[in-house]
Order: sequence, then structure tokens, then C-alpha cells
Amino acid sequence: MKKTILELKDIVKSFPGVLALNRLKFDLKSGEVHAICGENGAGKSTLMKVVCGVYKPDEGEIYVDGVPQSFSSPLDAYRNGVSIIFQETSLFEEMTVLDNIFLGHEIIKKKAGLKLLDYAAMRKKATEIFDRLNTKIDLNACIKTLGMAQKQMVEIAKALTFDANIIIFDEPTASLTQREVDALFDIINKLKQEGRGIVYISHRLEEIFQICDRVTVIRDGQYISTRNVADTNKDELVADMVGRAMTNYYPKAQTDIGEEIFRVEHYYDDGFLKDINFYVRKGEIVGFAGLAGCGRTELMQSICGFTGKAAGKVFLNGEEIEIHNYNDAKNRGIVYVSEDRGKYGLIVDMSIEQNITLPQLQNFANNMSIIDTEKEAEIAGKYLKEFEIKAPDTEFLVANLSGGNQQKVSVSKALALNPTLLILDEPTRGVDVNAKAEIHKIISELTRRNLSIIMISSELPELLGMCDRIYVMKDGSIAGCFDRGEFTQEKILSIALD
Amino acid sequence: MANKKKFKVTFNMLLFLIWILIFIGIAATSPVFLSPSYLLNVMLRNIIEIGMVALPMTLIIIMGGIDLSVGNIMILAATLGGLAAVTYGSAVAVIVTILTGLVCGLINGLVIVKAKISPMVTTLATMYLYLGISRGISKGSSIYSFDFATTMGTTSLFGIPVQVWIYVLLVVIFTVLLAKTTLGRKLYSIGLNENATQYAGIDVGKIKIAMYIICGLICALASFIWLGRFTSIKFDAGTNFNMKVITIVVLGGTSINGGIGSMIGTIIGTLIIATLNSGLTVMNIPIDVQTIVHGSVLIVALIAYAVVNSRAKKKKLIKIEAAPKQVASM
Amino acid sequence: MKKKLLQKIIAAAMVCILMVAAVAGCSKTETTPQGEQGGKETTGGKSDGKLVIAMLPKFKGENYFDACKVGAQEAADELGITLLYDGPPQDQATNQKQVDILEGWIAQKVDAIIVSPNDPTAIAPTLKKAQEAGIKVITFDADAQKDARDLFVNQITADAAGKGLLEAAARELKAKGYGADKKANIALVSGSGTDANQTAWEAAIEKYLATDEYNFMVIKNRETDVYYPGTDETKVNAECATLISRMGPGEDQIQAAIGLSSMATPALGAQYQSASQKPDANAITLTGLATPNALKTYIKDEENPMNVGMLWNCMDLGYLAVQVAYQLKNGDITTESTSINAGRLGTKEIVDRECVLGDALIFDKTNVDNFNY
Amino acid sequence: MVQEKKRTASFLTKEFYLAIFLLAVLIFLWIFAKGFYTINNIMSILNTYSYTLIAAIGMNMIIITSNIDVSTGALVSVVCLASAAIGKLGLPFPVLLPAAMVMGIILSTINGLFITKTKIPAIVATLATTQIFQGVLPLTTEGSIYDLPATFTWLAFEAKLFGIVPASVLMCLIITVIALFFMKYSRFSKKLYAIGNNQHSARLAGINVEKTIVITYAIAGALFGVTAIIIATAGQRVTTTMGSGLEMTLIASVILGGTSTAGGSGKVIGTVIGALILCIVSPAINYLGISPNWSDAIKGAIIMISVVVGAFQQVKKKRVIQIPKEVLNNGK
Repeated sequence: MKKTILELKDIVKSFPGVLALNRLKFDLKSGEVHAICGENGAGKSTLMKVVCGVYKPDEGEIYVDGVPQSFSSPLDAYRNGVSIIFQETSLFEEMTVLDNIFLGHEIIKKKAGLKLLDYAAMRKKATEIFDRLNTKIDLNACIKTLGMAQKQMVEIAKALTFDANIIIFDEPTASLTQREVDALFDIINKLKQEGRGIVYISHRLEEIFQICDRVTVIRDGQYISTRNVADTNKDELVADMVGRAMTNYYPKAQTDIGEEIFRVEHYYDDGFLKDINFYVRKGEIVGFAGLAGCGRTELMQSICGFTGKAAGKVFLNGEEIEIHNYNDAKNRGIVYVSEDRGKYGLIVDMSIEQNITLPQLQNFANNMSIIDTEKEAEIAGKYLKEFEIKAPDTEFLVANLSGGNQQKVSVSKALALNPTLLILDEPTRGVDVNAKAEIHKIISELTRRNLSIIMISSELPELLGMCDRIYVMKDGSIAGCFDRGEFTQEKILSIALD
Repeated sequence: MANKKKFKVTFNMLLFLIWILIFIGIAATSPVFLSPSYLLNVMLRNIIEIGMVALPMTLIIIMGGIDLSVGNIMILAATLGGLAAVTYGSAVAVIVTILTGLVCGLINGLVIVKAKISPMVTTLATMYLYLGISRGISKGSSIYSFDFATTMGTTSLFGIPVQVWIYVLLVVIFTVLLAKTTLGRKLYSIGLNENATQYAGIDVGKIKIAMYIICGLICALASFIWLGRFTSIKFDAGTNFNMKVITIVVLGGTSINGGIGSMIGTIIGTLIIATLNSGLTVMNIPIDVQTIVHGSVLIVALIAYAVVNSRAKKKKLIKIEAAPKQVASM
Repeated sequence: MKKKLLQKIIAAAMVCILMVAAVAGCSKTETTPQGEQGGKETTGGKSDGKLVIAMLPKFKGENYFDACKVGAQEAADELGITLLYDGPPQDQATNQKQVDILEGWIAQKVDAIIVSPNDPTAIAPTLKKAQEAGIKVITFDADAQKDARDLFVNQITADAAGKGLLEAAARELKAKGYGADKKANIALVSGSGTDANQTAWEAAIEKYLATDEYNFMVIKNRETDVYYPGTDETKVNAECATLISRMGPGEDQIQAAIGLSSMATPALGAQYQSASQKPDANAITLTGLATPNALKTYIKDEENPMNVGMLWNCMDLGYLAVQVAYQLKNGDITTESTSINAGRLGTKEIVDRECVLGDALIFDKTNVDNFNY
Repeated sequence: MVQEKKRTASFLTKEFYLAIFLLAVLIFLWIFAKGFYTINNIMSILNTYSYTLIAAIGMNMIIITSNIDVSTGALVSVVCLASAAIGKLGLPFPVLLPAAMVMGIILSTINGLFITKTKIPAIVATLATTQIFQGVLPLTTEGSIYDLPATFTWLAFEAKLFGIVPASVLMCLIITVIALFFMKYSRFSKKLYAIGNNQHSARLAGINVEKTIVITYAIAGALFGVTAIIIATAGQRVTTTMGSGLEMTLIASVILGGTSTAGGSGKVIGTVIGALILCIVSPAINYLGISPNWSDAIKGAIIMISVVVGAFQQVKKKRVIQIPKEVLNNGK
């Protein structure tokens, strides 16, 4: 008889400006693999972080084996039989694989009254686990020398060292090779047969049908449905994930698409990107789809001159241009808006106006380089009004804005440069539903002004809703291209997943 | 929005208050202190070199760097300049001194930017290097002043020592530079988020190198004044100079992590240290007690800074309420 | 919010404590320099009409200058004047700190300043400023530029010091079999390299090394055999250890080491004592300047090749310096005078604006216990 | 994009190159510096090396947690003087040593608490405590302490292993072995590295960051205490400045040993080699006939070259991975 080993009730968690989890519920039985499904930003990862003690829920209860629990840290959770494999690695870069796997729960042997680390035992256990995972990793290697996939395997190995009853996998296959994925599924099946409960977070529906027993769909931080995998199909899940009224979300403006303004031919960087060809027309929104690590961000950053050498031809308005650094791109009207607002996009401890003018400070200064703050406030005020950024004034610190409003500042900052081509990398990541719609509205408004836009997004519905054309990337090259009208989620996914 | 009008206690005001308290305290106990000639010719004159170097140091610390080698650049510049003066005369000495400052700063900047070594490690190494070179070249003996340096160190203009004028001029330039110009803004943004600054198309490396060069140049300028004031200089004269400069900058509320700080703070910091230095001396307080007072003032300032900062950091969060319970659990 | 308030209160409290500490420190030190006079409520100035003489050693916290201070205080008590005494800490024995202190005194318009400069030229502008302000400037222990002071109270002429040190070394070396037919290598451990005394003594030593009497002793390589370890204790010790390891009877080794600073000489003794294979005490000798207290252990130790030390009477030096300053200010003597009646020390000659305390004090195991400084 | 083959021979580490350099220097000295390898010189170098290394090991631990301590010199001076005050009473070394260690622990713990409680960056906080230590020192004792009894100087003058090796070397050896062992086999050491790497992740991993840092300072304080007692007992006179300038030597040794001031990396063995290289410079140039005036310049050049070479090696290594790390992390 399968008993419930993990139960979440009415979990609420909010972050500054965002309600991430809204009365979510979830349950896990022993010996089952229960998938959590949802769009990016639906709250899957946040939910699991609440479970394992990274975040404290604002409201709600967590029951492990029927006992209410509240873990203080992932280690605390591990010790109580709940282990998690994080999506983004939480590994210590300068430390070895072995040290990382056993950090905080090292195997100790007692010798002459001293508690010593038992490297032999740890090594043995780690080797066993990696053998089970069918991977080879040098246990003495520093984490910083490993690739993403290897890091992911280390995370998995770390979780497996705990004899946990509940194991949470947060998009574990995002950067794994097929062989590694197969090995992982074997492990999951084995764990399942041992009677453990597994939470499997993924947006790859194929995988869910391959190994999961039940699937819970959440959307915008809310519980939508729980179904038996055997009784459902892809369409049903997709419908649950995407939800109602797609048209409201994606107010695509009808624009006349003009002539070609930007073209990239036979573009390579030193190793990863291979033979990239694409073009963008005036007033067009071109989407770039693909899985994590497929090279979309790398391509755009390389074109904009952020990352080292590259080979290939880049044309702007029919003229071949060379971009050595981002200034070259910026001055020609090619502007990039980073996916990571906090790290690359904005200086959160500066005010809205200061952020907007940063890339072109010289334009807001007199010939003595003295900044004209009134001019700054003026332009910032313009965007504040136009994009309805919710801030009391333009001197408001960006850090105090919600994600959506921060993103609007990011876009304002780019637009202030009067670009001809705007590259938006994940423009709606970490933004709540309403702000998403507003940002989409802004984007389509821009095309009406004859701006061309490249949009990278991991949310297919967003691309489907907004784009005139979608390129699909895979392993550093372009694997396909669809026009509006011919693209569907299935077509794109089949190429991206392949 | 109403509280925007409300009077806000800034750190600089607090710092200013601390200074006034110290100043009044000392002036009350020792009237000699208040004489204009003492304030000008002693209190200010004695802090000028340190205060001067603290200005570019503020810029460097604001952009998230540090320079532990300033005192040694100053001594090296004076040493080479002084030696050049012996054989080639004052004019050459001036050029040599300035070039030394420039090259030393350039080396610091290049190593930090191109080899991507942390500023602390780099300037710690160059500290030894510059100290060692000046010691080796001077063979450990004193280097004597030359015409230009003597002029810089000893003359007065309208009854005020010329170095005070220079300092005031630099104060104005650096204050405007940091608070008003594009460069100042860029420095803050580098200190707050170097990646994002780079992604805004700003050449962070170039700015960093430029700052270390400016710092080197100001050190060279300070070396004239120092040399002129004392008529001779020795390789170890920079003992504690580096730490004193950093103390002043930190005392002025500049965060050692970069991104936060102001020139005004540094200037008040300079005044506090100057007042303590000269004031406590005039009160015949032994050096050891003075050191304790210096340390305590620094600690008080650091704590005051933490208090003000935590108030400023208090974010106005937009709270979003969760859906009512019954709706979700349907 | 409550916590913030607490923090604010703490901060405010600390400021108050600071101010109190400053004031308390002030009133405390007002009495300290006056020592036994006690109970006086003078505030540094000369409100009670007493002369104020300020004394500035190279640095504080070392018993050489402490002994000078004792003598100075004795003279001050005798003459009924106020003595201010302050100096840089030992690790900041730089000109800058001395100037800071001097400026303070100049502003207070003390009557006379007695100073032992760390750097003879760098301090000169400040001393001149003092003279311009009508303050009598006396140097003691070490001289400054001649035109920057009124009188120099010299403990010993450089000549006598150099000769005394060499004589001490020579006596020992000769006793150990060195002489005209068997040359001896000697090494000097100086201080920072700019100290006026040490430079003068070095010069005097080199002068005497050229004479027939002492030419059996040679400094083979000025670059490596004259040490300038500075004022860091650990550095002085480390360099003295290196020197001791280079000592021995061999021709490429060093047979005699002479310490020119009160840090170096004890360090030589200590490093010999702690050497693993002590160089043959019958083949080498150690000597130099230091206070008797600092050398006592080594001199009394039969095994240690340090048998004599040299110094002058520090207390007398301090005493004489204050006497000179007092009388110069009072007009009892002028810079032109040729002698001074220095209280318990009797009459001392003044030659070329230099007043010499007297001969060197050579101490060995027979009399080292008679001194307590 | 998975880089499987990037596995350089594991012994070709920073420490290895440093050791090769040291060896080269030693051979060079053997050929050119006559008399360098006399027992006396070696022992005196080893003695200096001992106290430098003992404190450097402590400093290394602090720097691994990505903190720093610039007050060490002042701290050592305080402990020296206080030990001398006790030593004047004729107490034997077995009493003095623990006393010095306890004083070191107390003072260093103050540093640690100050840093963790106020969240003031370590370099600034210890800059402030330096001044306090420096100032308090002369207040407690009148200047220097002289004529210390034989019981005090026992360590330097009498305690010799086989009549040759100073006992300080033995102490250093024991401490180094314990440190090597501790940093390898203790749970605590893993916490240090984790904190230095990423404080936030360390906290998530259930490490009490504040407590660990304070304990680290305390341990380092004990080691500073040992160093202080070796320095203090070198002669029968102790002044107020016994440790001044020491902190920079220590930091330089640690950096030369390959520990990054950013924290999270670095090995004890690197510090062992780094400190030795720096301790050899002064005597070596003296034996080579070079003026001691150049010793600081040579030290500076060695540190500079070592970090620059190390950095360029790193840059080269990084170039093998074609996509910058931050791009990869965001590429999902």
C-alpha cells in the first residue's frame, strides 16, 4: 500500500513585488515519480526550494511522513530524508568534486580519539554512486574545471549520498547527454522500486511520459491539476500549462514588415557556434527558440561583441559591419537587453534615471562632461509615463522595483539609445503575469514604430504569440526556421529536442 | 511620498557632527588650537599629502579597487626626482617625478586589468616593489629637496600655504568629478556592478587603468610637497601612509566593497584626522592615547555608517497579498 | 525599528565616551610629565609663569630614552620648570610623527624644545620655525642641521665614540690573537642609515680603521658588512642572526661585530646566544653601544664573546640637556658661551655650539651591575 | 560543450612550480653564495622561518575564508609585551606558551567578533583594531621590559634539539604537520573553503558562517600567540614593537603560496613554501654580496612575478573552455 510521504498544503510565498506561490498543494506517495509541470516562472523551482528549506513559506504547511516539518537549510532537509538536486548548481567552484559531494555530511572515522575525514570511505561511496550513474568524473578535480553536465552529475551524486526517502530533481536533464539521461532514468526507476518518492520537475513532456506516474501542473504560482500520466496526454497537459486566453497575453500588433535590415552569414565563434545564418526585417519580431544551453544567448552576445573572437559576416542595412566590442554594436543601433537583470542588465543600487542613461552618459552631459540631471530626469520621466513603470519618481532605486518594472527599466534603457535592432534575451523571465502582458504590449508597440526585434525566450507560448518568425537553435547551430502561421509548439519542440 | 520632504540624516551629516564635536572639544580645552595660523599652517599643512592622495583613493575604492602602494609611489617618485635633480637640475627632476608616478600607477592598473589579479594582491606586491626600489636606489640614505619641490612645500600665497591652495583646487576638481561628471557616474556603476557596466558598453578596463594612473600622478604631486616641506625624504618615510589614506577614505563613509561613498565624506574624514592629529598633540596627549582615539573614531564612524546605511537600505516593498484561502483550496 | 534606535543610541554613546576619553586623557597627561611635582593644575601653557621645556626623543618605549627622561625630569624638578615629554612610538620613529608633535609645541609657545631628530635635515624646517617663534631649540643625542638649532648637547663626540668602539673591539681581538700579522674582518650593525649619530660614528670608525693602530681590522665589503636593519625588532634580530652565522675564525668570515644602535647590540648578544653552533668565542668578539641593562646577561655570561659594552650616562645626558635649555632661555648662557655650569655635573665646555657630556662609559662584567638603565 | 579531456597531470600545481622555483634558488645559492649552507645560517633562517610560518598558517586560514587580518603585527606586539611582563616573574616556558596562546586567542577573537557582528569588511575592521592594539600597548607597560630572566630566553638560548636545531623549528614542524593534517582531515577545514568560495551557498549548506569565522580567527590567534612567544623570547629585552610590519610579511607569504585573497582556495603547503622563499631572500642577498637595501625590491618582484605568471596561466586555462562561465550559467 502506497502511503503519502510528502504533503504540501496551501503554500504561499511572495518576493518583493511578486507573488510566487499562491496556495499551492502537492502530495507525493512512496514508490512513485510525481512530475511537476509548468511554464518557466510558474513557480516549480520556488515550490521545491520552499520544501527543502532554502525559502521559508509565508503561509502553509509541509508534512513529511505525516509530520509537520520546517527545514532550516537544505542540509537540514537532507538529514531528514529529503534531498534535492538544484537546477542551478550550488557547488563550490574552488573545491574538489569529492569535497562538494560530502560537504556538511562528511564520512568520519574515529582514530586515536580524533574525528577524521575518511577519504577512502567517501571515495568508495562516491565511486559507487558515479558507477550507478554510469558516469566517470575525477573525484579530485576542481568544480571550476568541470562542464555544466558534469556539474549536474555531481549535484545528483551529492543528493544520492543521502539515503533520502524523498528525492527532488529540478530539471536534471537540462544539460545532460542522452547517455547520461538514460543512466539517470535507470537510477530513478531503481529508486522508485526501492519505494522512495521522487519529485520530478521538468518541462520536457516526453520525459514525463517516459518515467512519471502522476503529474501536477502549476501555472503562475497556482495549482491547476493533478493527473495520472497513464490517463492523460500531451495536449491536455499543454492546455493546463498554457491556460486560457492566450490572446490577452500576446497582443501582437499587425505591422507591415519591411525590407531586410540585419543579416548574419556563416557565423562561427571559437568552438561552440557553428555556421549560423539568419536575417531580420524591418518591424519584424524574430524569435529564437531552443533548449537551455543551445547557444542562443551566446550567439547574441557574440554578435554584440561581448565575447572574444568570432568569424563570419554581419550586415546591417545591406552593409557589412565589424563589431569588436559592444560599443560598436551600440553605436550602430544594435542593442542587447540581458536576460539576467540583476547581474548584467541593471545596476540595481542606482536610480531609474541613472540606469537609463548609463550606456550614453555623454549625451546627457555638457562638453565639460558634467551630467545634466534635469535632462536625465526628463527622459526617464518620459519612459516612466509611457511604460507605466510603478515608481514614485525617477530617482527611485531600481532595487526597490518589482521584477516586471525592473524589466521595463531595462527596456527603457535600451530604447533610449534609439536602436534599429533590439535584442531581448528572456524579456519576461522572473516577471509576474500582469507585467508579462504589459511587456508584451510594449514589444508589439515598438514594432509599430518600425523597430526590429530579436527575442530569445524559453517560453514557447510567448514566442508563438509574439513572433513573426522563429529560428530554432540546437547545440550551437540553427536547426530550423518557421514563419508565423506555420509554427506550432510541436514542430518547434520536435526540432529543439530531436 | 510625504517622507521625501522629511529631513533625512545622511552619513555625511553625522560625520560632520562628529567633526564639529571633536573640534569644539579640542578648541575648548586648548585655545591655542584655534589660532588661524595653527589651523592653516599646522593642521592643514600636515595632512595635505595624505588628504591629497585620499582623493583619488576615494575614486579607486568607489570603483571597487584599492591601492596599498600609494605611500611607496610617493616616496619612489620623490627619490627618483631628488636623485635626478642632483645631476640634471630641477626641471628634469619635475619630469622624472611625474613620470615615476605615472608609470607606477600604470603598472598597478595594467596588472589589475590585464592579468586580472585582485587590486589588493597587486598593490601589496607593488608596495614591496616600489619600497624596495626606492630603498635600493637611494642606498637607504636621505634624498634632498630641489627648487621646485621647495617652492611647493614652503611658499605661501596670500598668507596661505601654497599646498593648501593646491589641495583646495584638487578638492573642487575631484568633488565635481565624482559627483557631477559622467566619469564619476561610471565609477559608481563599476563599483556597484562591474558586469552590468561592461554590458552598458563602458570600457571598464580603460577607466580602471586611468584611475590608477591618476592616483599615481597625485602621489607624484604629493611627493613634491612632502619633499619641499621636510627638505629631505627617506625610503621608509611612507610608513603607515597607505593605511592612513585608506583610513581616511573609510572614515569618510566610502564602502571598501565599492559603489558607495562620496568625496565630501573623504574631505570631512581628512578634517577629522587632521583635527585629531594636531588637536590632540596641542593638548599634549601622548601619541599612544592618540592612536586609541583614532581607532575609536574610526570604529564609531563605521558603526554610524552601518546605522545610517541600514536605514537607507530599508526597501519600500510592494506587498502582494495571497489569494484568500477558500478560493485556492476549492 | 527598535533595533535601529538601539544602534543609534550605541553610536551616540560611543561618541560621548570618545569625547570623555579625549578629555580625560588630556587631563591625565597634564600631570604625567610633571611627575613628582604632582597636584599642579597647569594646562600646558605657562599660566603659572613657569618655564615650559619640551623634550622629544627619537621614539618612546625604549630604555635609552626612558633613562634620558629620568635625568631630564630630575633637572626639571631641580629648576622648578615644567617638562613635557612625548615622542613617536618605536615603529613609527619617523620624521613625520616628530614634526606633528613639534608643531603642537610650537603652537603652545613652549620656551624651549629639546629634540633628538630621526632625520637631521627633514626636521630642520620645523625647528627653524620654532626658532622664529622665539623658542630655543636644543638637540640632544643626535644633531640636526646646524643652522636649525641653537645648541647641541652631545653625549660624546663622534670621534671619541668611534675610537671607543674600535678600541673595545681591538682590545678583545688582540687578546684573541689578532694583530698586524693576522687581520680581522669586522662588521657594523647600524640603524636606519640616515641617523646622524650612526653616520658620524661610522665615519669616525672608518677614519680610525685607516690608522696604523687599528688597520689590522678591515671592513671587507661595505655593501654587505654594514647592516642597516631599520627599527623593526624582528628585522634587527634576523639580520643579526645572519651576521652571527657569518662569523668565525676564517678569512672569509667575520671576527668582530660592532653594534651602533641600542637595538642592534643586544640583538647580537641574543643571536649569538641562540645560535645553534656558536662561533668559537675565542676567535670572535661582539661589542657595541647599548644600555647596560640590555647587555647585562651577555656580558656576565662567560661563554658569550660579548665582554664589554659602551655607552654614556643617559640620565646625565637628559639632565644636561634640560640644564642647557633652561640656562639658554634664562640668558645665563648664550650660543656664544664657552662653558656652562650644569648643576650636579659641574662645568661643561661648549665648543662650536656643541656641549659635550663627556667620555664614553665602558662597562664590563665588573661594573655592569652598578647601572640601572 | 562537455570538456572531458581537460585533466592536466595532477601534480603540476601552483605549489609544485613554487617548489621548483625554491629548489632552483637553493641550488643557485649552493653554487654562488659561499658559506650560505653553514649550520648557523641555516638554523637562523629556520628560526625566522618558524615564527613566520606559524603565523602565516593562521593568516592562511583567515584568508581562505576570504577575510584578512592587518592587525597581526600589533597583536603580536601586545602578546610579546604581555608575555614578557609575565616572564619577568621567572615563569618557565611551559607556562608562557599557553599564556601567549590564550592572549592571542582573546585578541584575535575580538577581531573575529567585530567582523561578524558588525559586518564591516575584515580589512577595515582590523585596520581599526590595529590602532586600538597599538595604542593600548604602551599604556599597559612603561616602554620596554629588560633584563628578562634565563627562564624567559630559554627557548632561544637553551632549547636546542640535538644541540643544533632550535626548539622553535620543532614547534613549527609540529604545528605545520598538524595544520596539514587538520586542513586535510578535519570537517572544519571544509567549512573554511566553502565559506571562502561562496558564503551564501555555505549558509545554505547548513554551515554557521559567523561561528566558523570567529573560530578561525581564534585558531589563528593561538598561532599568532605562538609566533609572539618565539619572537619575544629571542632576547632578554622586549620592546613595544616586536611584531610591527609582520602582517605584511605574512600576507605576502600566503599570497606567494598561491592562496587567493578572494578566498576559497589555497593550501597549507603553498604557504610553507611561500614563507620559506620570503625568509631566504634577506640572508641570501647578504651572502651573495648584494646590499640589503635591495631585499624589499626582490621580495616585491618575486611576489609580483608569481601572481602574474599564475594569473596568465589561469587565463590560458580558461581559454580552453570556449564559452565564458557566466554565459554558460545563463544559457539555460
